[in-house]
Amino acid sequence: MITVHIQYFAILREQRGLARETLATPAPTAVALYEELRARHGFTLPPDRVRAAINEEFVAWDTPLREGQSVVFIPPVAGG
Amino acid sequence: MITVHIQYFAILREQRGLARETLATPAPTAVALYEELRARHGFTLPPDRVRAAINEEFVAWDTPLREGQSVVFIPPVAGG
Amino acid sequence: MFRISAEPLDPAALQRTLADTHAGACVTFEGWVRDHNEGHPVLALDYEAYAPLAEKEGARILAEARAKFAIRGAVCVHRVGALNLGDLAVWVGVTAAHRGAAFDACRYLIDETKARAPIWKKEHYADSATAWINCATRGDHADRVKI
Amino acid sequence: MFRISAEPLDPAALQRTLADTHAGACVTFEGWVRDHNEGHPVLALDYEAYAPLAEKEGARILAEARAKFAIRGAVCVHRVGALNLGDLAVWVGVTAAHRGAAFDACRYLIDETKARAPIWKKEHYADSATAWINCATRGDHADRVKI
Repeated sequence: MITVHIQYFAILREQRGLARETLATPAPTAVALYEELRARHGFTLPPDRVRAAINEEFVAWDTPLREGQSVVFIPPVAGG
Repeated sequence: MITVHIQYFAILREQRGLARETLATPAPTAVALYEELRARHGFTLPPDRVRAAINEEFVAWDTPLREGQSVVFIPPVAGG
Repeated sequence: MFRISAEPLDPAALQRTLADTHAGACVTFEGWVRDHNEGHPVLALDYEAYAPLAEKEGARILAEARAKFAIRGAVCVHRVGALNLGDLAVWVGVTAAHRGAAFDACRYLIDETKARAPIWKKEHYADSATAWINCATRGDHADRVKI
Repeated sequence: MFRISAEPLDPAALQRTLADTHAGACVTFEGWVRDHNEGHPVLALDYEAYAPLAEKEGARILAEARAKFAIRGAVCVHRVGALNLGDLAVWVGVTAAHRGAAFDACRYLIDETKARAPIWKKEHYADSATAWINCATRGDHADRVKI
């Protein structure tokens, strides 16, 4: 288990019901963490519509998570 | 002979040395008037680089001149 | 300069930062809160951003524009918070010696910012529904998730 | 609205005339007096216009832009008189529901205005020569007539 700091924005913030949390997770990668949270909180967006950022940089979904990192999941942006 | 009112702009105003004049001319068309004035005042621009306007509208070079019209010769515009 | 602002934007002050006698052209884009979107009456918007990453991505977009186009200066500021109809949501300004580069770069900056910066828009509709734009999933209405 | 102005232009006031909650985009173009042209240092400019015909041609250009692009509002004002470096020579503003039309129409308006409106520019150079732009004839230096 590692501990990570998560910030939620926009639709994910609303579906989670909070803006940030610190939690312990067995997830080895960013996508595994997203799937864990999605199952727990009922996020409507599948991973292929979301991007991950670690320590304020975009990363690939299969990027390994490390202790103490800041993780943000990026729902589709405003666009248009 | 007819009498027309001419306004000069930009390089033609400078080469003519005045901004407007009223004159009597035997010229039957706009282009004939331009050639008459060009010969008299040494305008450097040939007619194919200049346009004519009569009574505040662009006209073709071979447009006949009528008594009392306002004539303007349009050197190349600023462009760019 | 690319910035996320929680305060109202001041276009005149932003444009003054671009003053430059080597520049013959200044093109600006302003995004205004519009009273409709795809046929739905809109009453207000919320913009939200992940500011640190938005500003990093914005700096990359500015660097790309400088590499692609012969521009002199470029600024993009995006508002976050609760906005009303007619409010200024985003301001982009570009200067260049010649206008072609200024137009092309301004267009590039707003297109890439909208496509790539982590900034989200929630629309508030006349029927009191709301939607996060582009966050709909299968089965939702159009591309909206109504909450 | 297309206008020739002997007075300095007020961009903020011009843009306010375009306020419109149906519009999501406002693109503006400003032409500034630049300190060089094709390698020649420029100190100042004179702009001169045949105003009645410029305004008629401008109205035609605006009508063309409205026919070609889905725009809401459009304004073009061109300054005449003696201008110094950095001065605003021309202001174009266009609003539209969507930004593509606003960019395209703004570009169209300035391109057509520069190509077609009877407005002339005289440059004053550092060596005290002057030139009416585009009025050179065979044997003159480049496309300038130095007077």
